[in-house]
Amino acid sequence: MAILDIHQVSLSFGGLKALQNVNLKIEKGTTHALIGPNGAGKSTLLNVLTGMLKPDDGSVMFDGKPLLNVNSFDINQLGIAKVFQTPAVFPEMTVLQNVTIPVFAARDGSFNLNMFEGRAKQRPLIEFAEQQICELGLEKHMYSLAGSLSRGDKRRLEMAICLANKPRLLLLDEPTAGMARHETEKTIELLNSMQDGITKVIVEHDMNVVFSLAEKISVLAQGQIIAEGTPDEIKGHPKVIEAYLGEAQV
Amino acid sequence: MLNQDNFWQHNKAVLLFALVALTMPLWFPIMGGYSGLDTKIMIFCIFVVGFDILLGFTGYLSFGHAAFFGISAYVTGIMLKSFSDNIIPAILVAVLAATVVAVIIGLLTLKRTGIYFSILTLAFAEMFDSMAMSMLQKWTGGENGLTGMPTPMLFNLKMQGDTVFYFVTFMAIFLFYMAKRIERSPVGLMMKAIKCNQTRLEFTGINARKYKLLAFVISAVYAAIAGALMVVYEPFVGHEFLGWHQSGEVVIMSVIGGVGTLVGPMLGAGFMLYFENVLSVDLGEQWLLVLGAIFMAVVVFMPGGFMEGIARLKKRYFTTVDGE
Amino acid sequence: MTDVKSEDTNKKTGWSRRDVLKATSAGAAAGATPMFFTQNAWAEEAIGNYPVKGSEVVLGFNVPQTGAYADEGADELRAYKLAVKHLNNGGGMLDTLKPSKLTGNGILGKKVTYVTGDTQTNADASRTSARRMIERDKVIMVTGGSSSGIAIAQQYLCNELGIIFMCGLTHSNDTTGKDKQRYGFRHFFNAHMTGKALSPVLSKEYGKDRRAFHLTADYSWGHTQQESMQEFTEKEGWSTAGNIMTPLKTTDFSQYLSQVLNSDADVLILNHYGANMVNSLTNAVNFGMRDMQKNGKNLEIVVPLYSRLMAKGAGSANIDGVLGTSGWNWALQDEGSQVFVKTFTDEYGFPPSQAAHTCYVQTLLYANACEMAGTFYPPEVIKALEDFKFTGAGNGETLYRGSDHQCIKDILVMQGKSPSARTSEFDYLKIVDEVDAATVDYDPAIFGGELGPYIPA
Amino acid sequence: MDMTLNAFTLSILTGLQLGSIYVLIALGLTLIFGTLGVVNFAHGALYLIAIYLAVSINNALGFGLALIIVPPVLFIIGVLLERGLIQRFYDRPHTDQILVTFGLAIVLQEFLKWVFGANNIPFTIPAWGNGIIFMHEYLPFLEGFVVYPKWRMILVVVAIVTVSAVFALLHLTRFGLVIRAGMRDAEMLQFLGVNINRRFMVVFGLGAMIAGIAGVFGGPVTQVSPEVGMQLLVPSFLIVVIGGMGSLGGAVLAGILIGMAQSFTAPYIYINTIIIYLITVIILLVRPRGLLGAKGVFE
Repeated sequence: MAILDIHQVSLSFGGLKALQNVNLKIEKGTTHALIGPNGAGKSTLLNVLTGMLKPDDGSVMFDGKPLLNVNSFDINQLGIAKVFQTPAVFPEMTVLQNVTIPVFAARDGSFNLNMFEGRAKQRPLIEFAEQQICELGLEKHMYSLAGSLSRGDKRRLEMAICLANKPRLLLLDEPTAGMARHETEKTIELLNSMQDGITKVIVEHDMNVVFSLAEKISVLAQGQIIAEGTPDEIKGHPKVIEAYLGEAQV
Repeated sequence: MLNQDNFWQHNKAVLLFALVALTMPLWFPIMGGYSGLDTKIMIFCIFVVGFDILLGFTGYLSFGHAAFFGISAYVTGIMLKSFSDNIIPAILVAVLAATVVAVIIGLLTLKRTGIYFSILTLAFAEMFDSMAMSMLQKWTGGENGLTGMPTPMLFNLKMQGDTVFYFVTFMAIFLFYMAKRIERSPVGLMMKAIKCNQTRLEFTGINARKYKLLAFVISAVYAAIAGALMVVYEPFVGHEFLGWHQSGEVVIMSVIGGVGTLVGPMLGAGFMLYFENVLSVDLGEQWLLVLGAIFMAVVVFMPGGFMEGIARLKKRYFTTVDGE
Repeated sequence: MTDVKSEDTNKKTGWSRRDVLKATSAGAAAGATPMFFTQNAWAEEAIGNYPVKGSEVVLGFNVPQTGAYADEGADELRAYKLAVKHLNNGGGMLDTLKPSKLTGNGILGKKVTYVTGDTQTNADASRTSARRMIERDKVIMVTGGSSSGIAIAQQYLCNELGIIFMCGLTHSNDTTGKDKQRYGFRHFFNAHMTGKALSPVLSKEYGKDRRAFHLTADYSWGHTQQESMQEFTEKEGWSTAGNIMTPLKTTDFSQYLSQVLNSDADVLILNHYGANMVNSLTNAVNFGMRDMQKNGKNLEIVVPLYSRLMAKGAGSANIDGVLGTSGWNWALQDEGSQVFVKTFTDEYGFPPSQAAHTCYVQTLLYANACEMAGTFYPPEVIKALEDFKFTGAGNGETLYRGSDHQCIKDILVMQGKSPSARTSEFDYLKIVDEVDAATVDYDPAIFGGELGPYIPA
Repeated sequence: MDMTLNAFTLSILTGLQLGSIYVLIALGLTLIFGTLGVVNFAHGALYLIAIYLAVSINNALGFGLALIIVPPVLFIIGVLLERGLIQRFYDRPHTDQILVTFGLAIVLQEFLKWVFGANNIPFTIPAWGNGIIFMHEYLPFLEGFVVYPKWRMILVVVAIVTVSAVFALLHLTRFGLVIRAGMRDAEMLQFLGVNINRRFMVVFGLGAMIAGIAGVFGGPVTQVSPEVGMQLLVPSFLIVVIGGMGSLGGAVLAGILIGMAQSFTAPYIYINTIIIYLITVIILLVRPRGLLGAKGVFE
């Protein structure tokens, strides 16, 4: 069944139609890639899913619950996490603190007045965060400041933050953008090795990444879904070629 | 790291502060201080520790915290004058009043960030100052200040001299301890995360706005307690309590001491008040010029304030011991 | 003399040594009230920093050293230092003040020393500074201040702590009116006396059929000054066209002056002091108000309270012919003024201001009161000051009124000199009239307030 | 309101004139603030230097020389300050910038007080600018007698000329283009390899120079005393922010708006004292980035 159901979503900025009647169903447990030329509306769509933008029209349902007019943090609490194009971490905090935050968020919800909670009570949660960090291979940076990590490690850390509160849907906005070859490979490996059951929506330019990760691909162009299918189906799709070539000519 | 969960480690700073503060009447006079100034320093320690919860943790620079300090002081004064000379109801009502104002101002101003937030808080505080000076003169005494309160009483205890010093100092120690508790609680972590990356925090399922408001209100409560204690210490309220110079002074105390360290701003408060009231006398008419130059020197040479200076000294004298 | 109330010592659970002492002394005082008339009866009892230990007695001079009144503060400090010199070595008004028990050998045989502080023209800062003097430097008396809010703030503090406060320059009715304190004394005159002294001169100079517009600094002094001026000019037959309160922080008064231009007033009264007055007067001159005719008469500007520094700040071209009042001026020819001007000028090279004069006289009066009382014990010193009548201090026969601690003395009506009439760089104002004490006297009851007990609570 | 046409005209003129001073001071501040990202609490002190220089030269050597000397000297002071001090603070938090510039402001203010005394120094207006203008001779719709000080009208003209000159510089020159781009996004320019460093120095000098011009013409209006700098600091910051960070047009608009508001509320003390703050609060609550502020600048 579809965990995410985007229905007839439209959004325009002034005169520019960024999204036009977008319909998209993401199946539970799959890795679904969103591709398309620049300005096709991929990031806009992700922003709609995370509550950053409000569409003019249409509906988005996540696991049977509406996502529109819901705050970003509530969306996250529902089980949707987002990996940003530039790794978004808490640079002046230690790696452990970075990961502790989502662990608290999972336990306490979006706001909790536990102002005086001592370390003793926090210990199991901190231990869980440490475990997460180890799982992503960042244990030797446990007490380093996140801002001092390499880009690849920051990406890993961001992933750890996203996974720590056990999301059901992970949105990835060009997770390998600006990465060196070996870092990209590591990231693919990381994504592939992730625990089963997490649905992933990935926006990506790098076709190697897309084809090595995605089970299903949707193609966006000029705010519309122009094609959808398995990687093999998309590879030779005439509309897709047209859309990309069209861009190249501009 | 987790083995640090023992009492001593956690409360080292608090215990040290308690020791320094409680013995102040013994050592402060040696360096030219006097009773009265020590009380005032303790009151401002409360103010700046609270302020650091906002500025140091969340990174929001308020230029209007004098509003909460001043409103609370006025309410305390009016309560002492017209209700009862017992300080307990006066402080409670004053802090409550300031808290209500803080919630309203916080809700309005925290929608803005950066300099816009600072200027909004400044505008609110200046508005209160102007109102106290003009519209509300009948109640605030305007330029002359609010005077004519009875000697504040803690039930049967006269709040004068050493009594008021120890009362204020115990409050300061308690409130510093509370601030430390907040710092290592999940709430403290969230507040610090706001300063680092608010967007990431929101996408990690945290309602940043509520935590910001919480930080704002907590810092306002600290400011309000300090304001109320000012009146307990000296039954007088000057309109200066509300002015931007007062807000600015707290910002300077924090920065000069070291933002975000809780202890640093207290050092800053102690230094500023000591300089202004003791060293200034020896420097004569040009004391303010020297103070201005010190501000500049500290920011230029010690970007993290006194706390960085201390850290550097520690590094120089202690790393050789356990280094390598 | 039964102001001293008995206190229930049982109720006291305070920790401080001073509290306990105070309580016992208060109890003792209650039992032995009649003995108050005997000098030195209270030698053992501590109030404030009494008893004075050692061979020196310390006075606290708290003046503005930073902020807008810093120059005035500097002049006050010069006067204080001169007063200390004269108290220790003789000279100055010690020779003219009558009656006087001053010997030129300190106060009560103790050498006079002093500490200084900066009020910053900030009530809170002035109190903190005064506190330092009292608690650390053990001063027996605090004096100074260059504005009413500051004076009142310090007066309350000193009253609480049992230290006599001799006000410096403060002109608000409140200082010795609703905010008067047993431990506070003012030698300077006040807004009410200004109104009384100035209004007859105004009606004589400008006629009885005048319409006045007031611009008033929006604080206590401004309000009392405006009320007094309105009251007394209306008694002279003038009418009041309007009054606008101007915020204390105003630097540019054009928006208020526009309102004046737009009214039918032919006199502008500027109830401003310090920088406010300099700015509003200069602005008014810029608006051509000195050369303007209204209702067929020349538009006139009045500045109720004048000081030389303000006159200098506004510039003599702007104050030429403008009337106002002063407490004292160095051009006065009486013996006391002459000797003060001479010693001051010898010391510093230029003549003193009225702020310097009042501060100097206050210091001497305090010292003299101690000598007369034969003790530093504040209640006795206060009693010596109360209803003390003296001459030879520059304002004719003067009464330190016991009921409100206000000096009743002659007041000067001054007029700005034109640039060409000036004889030196300190010569800005000429004396138009010396209004005698009897004319400006008033019933202290009109302002209310309570002096409170001789022994602080 | 029963306001006569005369009264209305006077209030408009006064509003314009009050606004002009604000605009002249805020203009330099918003340039520095908007372009360099430095919260410059010392801007009031720059104005203070300007008025003291101006009054000294004016009263000794005449106004013409003050006009020729003061702005360039302020430019040099600005450049020296930027090189010696401010440039170390571009990447530091706002709190540090505030502390260092506030410290600088205190040092400058106290130094000037030391040299010139705390008392006001009268600024003699040159003969050609002294006196009043009979507005009713120029504006026929006025009834009877309406006058306004000539100097204040000159001040309005100076403000208009200065604002126009700055606008021309920013919109018609390549230098201006870079600066404007920098005001929107300084990082982008660094990225494009534009040598911003030297331009920043010039901008700071320029901001100081505008304070110099403001000082020469504003001195006789704001008066010359050490407190003036701090007194103007808060209003000029409010104006810059109300106008919107990094927007010169916004600063001009806000300056005039505040001037008008103060002028028209003059008879009503309760509103008059808080009007500037009230406007700030309302504008910032309704328009998050001020009147004409750009997104992402100083947020």
